[in-house]
Amino acid sequence: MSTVAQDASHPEYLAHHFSDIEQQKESAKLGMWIFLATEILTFGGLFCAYAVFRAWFPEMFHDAHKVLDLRLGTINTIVLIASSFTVVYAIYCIQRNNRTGTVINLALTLLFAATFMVIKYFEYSHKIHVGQLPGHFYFYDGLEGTNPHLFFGIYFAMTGLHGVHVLIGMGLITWVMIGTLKGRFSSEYYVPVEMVGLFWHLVDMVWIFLFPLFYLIG
Amino acid sequence: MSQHTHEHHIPLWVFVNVFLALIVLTGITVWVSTFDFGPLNLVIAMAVATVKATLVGLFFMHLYYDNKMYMFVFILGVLFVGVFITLTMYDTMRRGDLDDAKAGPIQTQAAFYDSLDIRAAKFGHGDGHGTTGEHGSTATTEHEDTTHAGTDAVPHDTTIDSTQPAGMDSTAGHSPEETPAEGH
Amino acid sequence: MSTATATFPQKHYLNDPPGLKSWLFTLDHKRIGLMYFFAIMFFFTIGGILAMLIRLELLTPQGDFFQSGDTYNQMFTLHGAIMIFLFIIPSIPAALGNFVLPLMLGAKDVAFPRLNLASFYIYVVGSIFCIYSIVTGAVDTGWTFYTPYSTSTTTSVVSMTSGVFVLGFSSILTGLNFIVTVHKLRAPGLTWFKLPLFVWGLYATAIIQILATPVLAITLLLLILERTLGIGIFDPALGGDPVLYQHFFWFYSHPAVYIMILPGMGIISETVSVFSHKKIFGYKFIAFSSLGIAFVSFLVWGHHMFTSGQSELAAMIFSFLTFFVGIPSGIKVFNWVTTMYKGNISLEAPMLYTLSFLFLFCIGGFTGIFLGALSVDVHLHDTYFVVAHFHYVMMGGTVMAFLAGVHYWWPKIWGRMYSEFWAAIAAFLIFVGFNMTFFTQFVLGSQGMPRRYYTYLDQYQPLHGFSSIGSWVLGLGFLIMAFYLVGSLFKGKIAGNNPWGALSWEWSTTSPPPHHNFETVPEMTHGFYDYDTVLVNEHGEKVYKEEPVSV
Amino acid sequence: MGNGGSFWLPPASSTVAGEVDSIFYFVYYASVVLFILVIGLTAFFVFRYRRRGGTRQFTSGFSHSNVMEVTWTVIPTILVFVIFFWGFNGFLKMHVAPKDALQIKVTGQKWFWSFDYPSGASSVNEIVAPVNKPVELLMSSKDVIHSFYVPDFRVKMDVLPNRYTKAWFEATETGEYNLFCTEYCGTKHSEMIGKVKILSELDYQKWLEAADFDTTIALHEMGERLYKSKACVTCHSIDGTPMNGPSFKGIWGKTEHFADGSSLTIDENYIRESILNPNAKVVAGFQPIMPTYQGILKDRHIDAIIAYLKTLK
Repeated sequence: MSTVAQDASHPEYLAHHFSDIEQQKESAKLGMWIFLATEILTFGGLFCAYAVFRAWFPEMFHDAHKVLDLRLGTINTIVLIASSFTVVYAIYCIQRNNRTGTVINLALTLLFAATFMVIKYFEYSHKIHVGQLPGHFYFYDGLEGTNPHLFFGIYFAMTGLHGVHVLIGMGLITWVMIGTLKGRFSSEYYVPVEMVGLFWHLVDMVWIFLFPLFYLIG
Repeated sequence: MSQHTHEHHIPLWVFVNVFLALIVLTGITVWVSTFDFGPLNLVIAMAVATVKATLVGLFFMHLYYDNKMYMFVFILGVLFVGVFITLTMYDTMRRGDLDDAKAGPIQTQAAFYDSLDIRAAKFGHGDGHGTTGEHGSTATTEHEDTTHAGTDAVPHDTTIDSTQPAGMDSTAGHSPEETPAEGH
Repeated sequence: MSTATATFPQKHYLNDPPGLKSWLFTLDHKRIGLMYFFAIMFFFTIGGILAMLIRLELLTPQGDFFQSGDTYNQMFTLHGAIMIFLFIIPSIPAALGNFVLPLMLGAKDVAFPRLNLASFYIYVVGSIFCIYSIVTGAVDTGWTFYTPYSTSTTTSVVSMTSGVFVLGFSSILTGLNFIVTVHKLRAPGLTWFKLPLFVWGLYATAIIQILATPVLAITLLLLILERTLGIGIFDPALGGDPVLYQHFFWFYSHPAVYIMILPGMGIISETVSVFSHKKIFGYKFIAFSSLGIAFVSFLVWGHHMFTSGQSELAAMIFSFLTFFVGIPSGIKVFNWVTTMYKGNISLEAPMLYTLSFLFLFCIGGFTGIFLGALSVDVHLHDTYFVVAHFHYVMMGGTVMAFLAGVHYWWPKIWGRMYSEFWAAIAAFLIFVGFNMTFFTQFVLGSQGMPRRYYTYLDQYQPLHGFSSIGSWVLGLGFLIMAFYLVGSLFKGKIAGNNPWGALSWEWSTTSPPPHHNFETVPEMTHGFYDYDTVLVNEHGEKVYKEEPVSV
Repeated sequence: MGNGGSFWLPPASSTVAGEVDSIFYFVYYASVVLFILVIGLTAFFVFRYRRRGGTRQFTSGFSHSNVMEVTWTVIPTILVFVIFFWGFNGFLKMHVAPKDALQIKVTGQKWFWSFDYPSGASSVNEIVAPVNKPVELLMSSKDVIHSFYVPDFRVKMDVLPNRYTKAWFEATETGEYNLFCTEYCGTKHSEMIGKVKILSELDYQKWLEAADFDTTIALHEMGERLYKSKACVTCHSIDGTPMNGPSFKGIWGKTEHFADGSSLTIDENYIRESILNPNAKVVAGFQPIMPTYQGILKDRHIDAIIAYLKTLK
């Protein structure tokens, strides 16, 4: 697109094949939402595995969920909700050209995300330590129901995939934060900030379901 | 309402209220989970989670204000997950309907549990266990095992039946051993 | 049909900008489409050679050509996996669709050109994984990777599934790009119900790509976890359920069948109208039946599992829903045939493949009815009847449509014409060879010959032998095609903008098109199928029956 | 039915085959009629409306007709509904075995079939059943998925590991029929072919008596059959070749060294323990992978195997 001569009606951030910024923005948004739909389906596969095995082994799921730490799960839920709020606040600020506010809020989001991952780290390392693990790796001897390793298989698959998304989200937030610091975004153009925000909310939304399914009702 | 220009004017108090609502709902769902409503546990938890997700979608993700096409795309995604789960469970939950032989696995417990200390640990404790009956019934549904000497299923079932599973650590309370800080 | 006055443009997308680097980093949808085209043709050739080897082995009942059953098993697995994941799924959307879609919409490019290039390179990375798995002891699981076989075999399942996993993202990104392009980049005046039907086909395909492919990704991820960590969800020895794997796999792979066929149907909707020189019959019914197929295709995956041990109730529901997929396909066929009524039909190469498509796809569709009927499927499942059925749909359907599309847009892509004479001969050989190869397999299957057999009982020898001979005729047809298509690039007649007298927008720009597709944004002066009021004469000029009505 | 088969279908030799064939031919003839209609019209149009003289003409604007659309939507819909209900009906019959069915246990394994009869008899790769009597198959697999398929009976059902599936048939004619594995299962998938031998009721009883080696044959012969039918043969050769497990050739009275360093002379007690608790003493150089036969082999079976092993010098 560098081959296209830029005139006044064609600002730097407008790609050559779009006729105006509104069209570009709507395209990006629609593309993002479609991407989010694919994310829903990706997690959907795992939710299906969860549903099938929970229906097959309700007692085992019930017993196994008790070894998860409800306290840490709740803290993580609140942390993620807070991070979602700061992302919204960041977009609210950039819409009003308040770059400082945006950067502060994005930094807070990063902080919350990091908190989430640190807590996840403690949860994981404890489970690895006591053997609440998937498949053959399972050696925990505090559960006697049918095949509790399946619960932990699904637990690790779902929270693991979610964790990977949190890490990707953190990378993206860092990227838009740097972009904001460099002054690339303004109330005129903040599509990337908004897109990253949407992604982050989806990650939050997935956790909103993972939390009760694993920590509350098993 | 669906004018895209309007999103610039969503006041902050909307987001603050949504945030507070989410926190409150989290509190409610955690509090409710301390009671046992039987099968309703799942319904309640999922209902609260759905309300929370809807709030996030409508307000944090601007679906309420934006082009309704986005909401359509989003709902389409959720709908197909629903189709996937529903039709799959039509199979997995109904395998025994016509012919009970197809209902479940021959050997319920994975073989590698034999080499674990779980059973041994069970013998070490003596007190009763609330879910004994459930496990008993799991074992007896495998009636095919006794009539058709198919595999080495017998050792497991006899273990489950004879030992009256008892005194697992998990029965003492809700996740007493789950204190990660100790481990590190 | 090209005109005496046709000229070859000086500057066009092939040479502007020049240089290898400008190709490798191009954001031009036409170049990306062309790169896809070469990549998929490479894998089509490999897959085709594997198929010929398989047929050679099956010439006699004993195992004689391959050293062991293992080699044979790897051959048919690779044939399936390469043809499906590396050829047929990207074939029409990513190669032809990429080239044509923005031209048809009067757009300068797809909505996300960078993403488009990325999806091509993701495809390349995925194909490298697949090639790596071939080099390191090819997989022998069948392209379906059924557990627990795939979790217990010693072959390189992980690298192949990783490859397919990566390829999935390429497919998702292409679908995403197309949907946004169709929604946001249509030229002014081009409303939804004026869109060319190929665009509708691609749009419906894209919906499946974005909604089904993620489930394949998670399925393969779980399979990889199963193999590496043994998480046990699909492993019966660990309390898991192999039938659940089949649900996961077919939730993607059945809709994927429609990822393959829907764009093909789109091409046929174009060619049947252009070469009958008649307004397409039942436009809205064809358009909506594409969406209908896309939607229903998500509800029928269980018909691959009628004998798998799934519950009879589920089998009933899946069988019932399966028949609903047949109806919209039938609607399309009837509309295409009626389009030819009172037309002005010319039998150039694209039309020959279109007619082949109609013939073969009908057989493929009708035999699908056999397989949808529960009790008949019990007899036919996993026999050569199924093999014949899906080759009639995939090859007789999609590949014929793909070839129709390639011959139809070839002059647009390269600016030159191929030899109609050789094209007709090749089309004839392919049609005859295909029927010889695969029609016999219907009989084999209904007589009980199971699929994926390295050796077989003597009683099936005559039919297998005939089928193998057919494969040589088929191969010869493709060989001839390769020669005249390559030859056309050097000695072909200059095509001119609109050799077929078609009315959609890709024919209003030069052949090959310029870098930015159009010198001026095209205007909606007539419908794309209005052969009753608009005619392109021998000089490439538009003649109107009445004064044009501006829209 | 009960003939030599036709161009399309093999002989119909079970009670359900007739109905399957009826639907098959119903769909077949309906398809042929519709196919001829569609392709005939296409050919006619191509011929009748072909372009003459190479110049394009304006053509008719006839491009929609709701009557036609409805017609070719509704008629096929009715047709496929009929086919669906008919097919489902047959499917149900295939899945619900009559109450008085004779039950035979089928085990699929790489790459052979084994069958256990109610009397205690067993056979490998050849299932024997009486004619005109429903036979119910209770099937499971020892490794990967297989599929039990008898084309002449129109019976097919996957055989899954760690789960039972059922199928049934009632043969209408005596004779031998092919039995295929139709779910891809690896190297010798195409050699996993067995026979179905349908005998008259009288012959079947005779066969059972002969096969019921618990009472009628010498102990070591019974052991040999068990060696084959209980899958010992897959891991233990009798010609001295080590496979997954040590060969049985000359095993009796030999001194074996075990993985834990100890050694022992092979006797009745060791063999008994190895069958019931295989991993207690594993011969050095082999993996502890043998499954236990606890609950599968009766005492008399074990004695028979011991007697057989004694003969393998």
